[in-house]
Amino acid sequence: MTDLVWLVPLLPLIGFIINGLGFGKISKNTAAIIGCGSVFLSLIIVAGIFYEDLGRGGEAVQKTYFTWITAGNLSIDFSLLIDRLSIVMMLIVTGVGLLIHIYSVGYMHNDVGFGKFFAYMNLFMFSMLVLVLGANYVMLFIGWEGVGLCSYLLIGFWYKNREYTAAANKAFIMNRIGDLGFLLGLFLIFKTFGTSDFQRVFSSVQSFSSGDITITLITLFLFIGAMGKSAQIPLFTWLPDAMAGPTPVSALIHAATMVTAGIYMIARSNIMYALAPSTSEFVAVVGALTALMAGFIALTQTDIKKVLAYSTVSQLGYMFVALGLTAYSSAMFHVMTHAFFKALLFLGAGSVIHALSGEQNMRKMGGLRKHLPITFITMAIATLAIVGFPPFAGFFSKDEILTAAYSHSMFLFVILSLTSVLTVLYMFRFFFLTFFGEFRGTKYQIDHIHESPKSMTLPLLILMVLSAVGGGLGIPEALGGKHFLSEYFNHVFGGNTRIQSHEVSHFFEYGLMIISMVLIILIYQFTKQRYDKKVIGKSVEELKMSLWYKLSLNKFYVDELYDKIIVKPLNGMSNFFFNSIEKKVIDGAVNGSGQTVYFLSSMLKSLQSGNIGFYVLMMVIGIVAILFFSLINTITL
Amino acid sequence: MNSTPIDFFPIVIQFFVAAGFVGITMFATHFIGPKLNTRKKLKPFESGVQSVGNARQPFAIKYFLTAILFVLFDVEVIFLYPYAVNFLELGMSGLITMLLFMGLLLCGLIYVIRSGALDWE
Amino acid sequence: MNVVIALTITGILNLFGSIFSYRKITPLLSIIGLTTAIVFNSMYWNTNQSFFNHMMVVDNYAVAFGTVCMVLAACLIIFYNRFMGDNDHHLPEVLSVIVLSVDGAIVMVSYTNLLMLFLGVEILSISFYILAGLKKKDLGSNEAAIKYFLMGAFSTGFLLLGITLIYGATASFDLSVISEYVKLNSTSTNYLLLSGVLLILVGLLFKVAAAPFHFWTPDVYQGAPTIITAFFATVGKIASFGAFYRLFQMCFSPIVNEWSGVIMVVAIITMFIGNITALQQKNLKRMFAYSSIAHAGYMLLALLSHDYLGGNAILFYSIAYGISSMSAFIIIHIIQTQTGTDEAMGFAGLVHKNKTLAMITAISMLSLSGIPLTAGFFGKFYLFSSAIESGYVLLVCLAVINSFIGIYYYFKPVIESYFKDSITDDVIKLKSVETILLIFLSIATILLGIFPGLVPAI
Amino acid sequence: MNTILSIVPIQYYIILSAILFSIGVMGVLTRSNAIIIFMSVEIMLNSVNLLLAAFSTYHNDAAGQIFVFFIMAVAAAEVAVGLAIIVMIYRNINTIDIYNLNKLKG
Repeated sequence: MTDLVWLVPLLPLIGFIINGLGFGKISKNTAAIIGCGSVFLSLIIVAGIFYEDLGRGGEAVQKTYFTWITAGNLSIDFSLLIDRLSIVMMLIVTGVGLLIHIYSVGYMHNDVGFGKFFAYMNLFMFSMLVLVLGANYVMLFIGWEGVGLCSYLLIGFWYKNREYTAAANKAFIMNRIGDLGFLLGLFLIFKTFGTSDFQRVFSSVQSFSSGDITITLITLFLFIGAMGKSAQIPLFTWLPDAMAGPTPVSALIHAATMVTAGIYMIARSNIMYALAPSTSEFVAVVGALTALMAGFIALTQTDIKKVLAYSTVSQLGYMFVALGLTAYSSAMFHVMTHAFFKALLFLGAGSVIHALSGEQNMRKMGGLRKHLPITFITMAIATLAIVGFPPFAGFFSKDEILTAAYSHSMFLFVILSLTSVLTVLYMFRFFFLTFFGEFRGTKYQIDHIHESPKSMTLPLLILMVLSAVGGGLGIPEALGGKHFLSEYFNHVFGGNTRIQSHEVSHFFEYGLMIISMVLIILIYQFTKQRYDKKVIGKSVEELKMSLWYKLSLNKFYVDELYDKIIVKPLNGMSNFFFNSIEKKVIDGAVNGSGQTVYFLSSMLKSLQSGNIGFYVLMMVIGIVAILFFSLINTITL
Repeated sequence: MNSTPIDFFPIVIQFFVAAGFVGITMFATHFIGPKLNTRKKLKPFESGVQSVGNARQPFAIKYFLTAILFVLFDVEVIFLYPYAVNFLELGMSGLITMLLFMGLLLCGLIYVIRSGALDWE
Repeated sequence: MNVVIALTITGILNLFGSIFSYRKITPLLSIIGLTTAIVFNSMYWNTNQSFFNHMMVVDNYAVAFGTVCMVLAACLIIFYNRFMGDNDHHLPEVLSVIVLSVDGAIVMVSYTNLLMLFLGVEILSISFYILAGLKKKDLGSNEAAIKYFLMGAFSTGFLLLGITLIYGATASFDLSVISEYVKLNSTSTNYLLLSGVLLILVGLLFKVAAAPFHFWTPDVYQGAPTIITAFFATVGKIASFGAFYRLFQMCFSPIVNEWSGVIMVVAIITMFIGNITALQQKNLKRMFAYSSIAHAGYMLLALLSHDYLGGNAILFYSIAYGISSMSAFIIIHIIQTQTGTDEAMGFAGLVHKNKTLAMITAISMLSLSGIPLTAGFFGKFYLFSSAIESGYVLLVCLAVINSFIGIYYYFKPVIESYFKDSITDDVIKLKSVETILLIFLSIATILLGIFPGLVPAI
Repeated sequence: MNTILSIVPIQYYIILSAILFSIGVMGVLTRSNAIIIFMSVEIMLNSVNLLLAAFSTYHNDAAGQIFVFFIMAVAAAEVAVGLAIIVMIYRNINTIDIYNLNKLKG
């Protein structure tokens, strides 16, 4: 099967070509079969590769097909690298991708652009697989740009209005800034190592000393690329806007796969990052701050997909902290579990939106657990998984990152713990607002509410199982488990001698687990009261009752106390981050730079006056300047 | 063939004579002749034909076209000079080259004639 | 050499088309002539012959650039009928001028004598002056012609003065003699030579439309008939760069330090002016004029590379840029004739009018903006890496920033054609030969984006 | 022939040509009549011709003079095209003042 690895990206590409060329000519069923089938076949091959790799013991295989580009002494091969890192990524991409493809069959069935949608999705799969399989930075970059392009196409899939243009522009500018960093890093790699091949770069980088300025620069540039793609401060604001696309797109691209490309890239370059401690430090801090800030913002969002989007940003921050702490396998572990539960959350949200004929405002939902039982159960598991309740997947991966943070720096640990609390808060808020309480939508919606078709619930159920048991791959030793994943990755990251150990006492781990469990239960109670039984508008009689009665009715004003000391400040912070930092500072900077360029543009436009006389004058001035400065230059030489 | 600045002296003299003649005649006629400015006299003289309208107007395109074509073909003649100086040394190949060159010019001429650029009416 | 002869004969035959009444077959004749010339040209591959008493040499560089120019010219002629519509009274003459201007382009990429450089530049330029003013009654076309003509003639003066000064310094017009002289005298500054080099530089910078000698470009590109603009932007620019690179790498590379600063500054200004001004353009032809200025800025980077890498890079970029702009301009014209607007909104809803056309628009825009898996990406990649190899890191950073600014405006037509509703619902119909040609150009763009090795090293 | 240069040094020719060339440039810069601009360009070309002839003598090399012939021939062609363009414009807008030609801008 390993010999067939070239088929893995090729099959979705073929799917794209057939669906793309045949759009409008082939029936929806055929398009769906081609779209899902191609990904399915890829998955089978990937599974075969996975199996063979287990038998081989994790030896990395590089398949070189042809010399792609030659320019002077620079030659870039078209080659695919199969090691355990790329295998895991391939499994995630094709596995979760297949489920989301199947889900889309149901979700998009009424859309006129059905075939086009599958064509774009397949194109995305192709680019993403090139990204993870490429054996050099150039191929990685090509996949990187490819996924960006597909994301751009898919965000705008439904939108024909001006609003889209603004969102797309923002996504565009931010990703370009990131790509700029990536490209500069790429060119620096060329200049330093004379090659972009992973294995050759990493073997020659060993001769550099730790903290070498070139390596620091390269890693910093690459990280700027990762910031853009993986939505970190200050380039994160495009991700919530990208929710304008269809929900399966949000699940696949903006939650499970594309946004983790930055994490994959840094994990891939781990040897360089371990050599650049200051960059690693920076990565960790940026990740932690992003996690915290996005967590705060998620608290007050009312759009169901926006909450999940900010949550994604926050979780990506976690992964960057892990990367910065050189806990690469923990980062990959979280990438995996996150892919499961976040895809599930998005698909579940999609199911809700689908059921409510396109409603996305959580204030207009509520009480859906009766109407959408399967969605409800799967979402419940997903929520438990993301908040880190044992024994669901998120618990183990998050726990690992927290442990790593604790062993490294108290500051990071505190921020991450705080973020965990926020995660629990906004996730339960999301959960209760959607599924509990009274239904607050329109009559029309309640009449037409329906559980989603099988093609949509099946992926939900599979993802639910994965979210529930996915953590089993990395049960910490403290619980007497065996960390399969970290052993599995030993072949990839084991060669990196600069990885710090993150050993902490088992006692601490137990404490952490217990505290987090207790906290989750407490917050569960708190949010349940707040959002589940919330009565909107109290009757006049209530006000006349005796003080004691009121006290007991209002549970001794505990709620109000909560409100004053916890909820108000939290919401205040949330609003502050959302309105001030995100809207004013970051978006302001983006818009400001755009406006500056436009201002310059109109200045330069007015220079083009249309008068030959002026043109000739400018030419002459140019000539005189050239002659003058060149001659001055020769005198001073 | 040693030449000194003094050898160019006749040229200078000739220049001054030429310039002086032009200047003197122009000024002399002005001062000598009696001045009688009538309306008729101030009109541009056009060989006895009644002058019509402003003289500063575009001339007929025929003149322009003919003049341009003349300039073009006239200038090409300068390539004959180097050939004329060296035609003995260049021999047969030179002749063929020159014939080709003239042939190309002839193509242009044929085009000009057949497209009617030189037809006066 | 056979190529020049074939093209000249084709030109003359075309010229006689209207007076000997075979005007109908002149487009066919031109295509046949160009094909013959392309075949002749490709036979010179790896032969390195010199012609006309060492006035021209046909090395691989010349063959490659010549072929690109001729192929692009052939594409243009296929579309010519559609572009000029019924107003093809002068069809044979125009085709003749086009074919003869390609002759000039061939001379420009294969000269080994400054005389031939001058002749090539002038054959190309004079033809271009005529072509710019093709629409006699159209004021825009008139204005374009006079602007191009006056400024072109002006810049020719500088080119000539430069050639003369170099002749004064080296006593020869022959590139090999000049380069020997430059090599021997590279340690001390020869002001006559240096001034000559700089003035030639100015003349050529004008031809490639680099700032601050770019002012003619937007006006001329907008005013000229669209297909002619396509010709200027592709063949004109590529041939000029062919000449530029040939001269400066063959002759003046030993004194690179004395002119590289100028190129650097000019390249930076050119890129920024081109890209930034393009952002606010409503008229698409004008936008593409600015974008072609920006492309000239990128291509200047190749001149700075110390070795043959630059030649390969500039060739690849020329091909990528040439085919993409050619299809872009052709599409603009199709849209323009259909909707009557030059602006990006003419593309609105193109995908509903003609899917193939929308697809081709997208591909050519992606390629022009340098997105991977299109030829444009590798064009930029080669250019930038050749400049990096020579140590111009900062310059490349600025170029990369610029190429990202570029993406912004290149996406305008794509967004319009895919995400907007059309004003009219008419279906755009193309002749099958035109569709095939456009598809061919797009496939070439994609193929080169996947297998850049298809372009041979020179 | 060479002796001419021993009397009038080559530098003089260079300076003369430079002055002529500059006059041409100034003409292009200051005049607004297209024909006069074009004449100024011709002055520039002719200054180059002069310099070429001088260098040709200086180096004892005929190539420079041949180059002059080519410049003259090409200039004639340029004149033909240029005047045709100017006439075309005059027919359309009745003026050849270049400052009236600024419809294309921005």
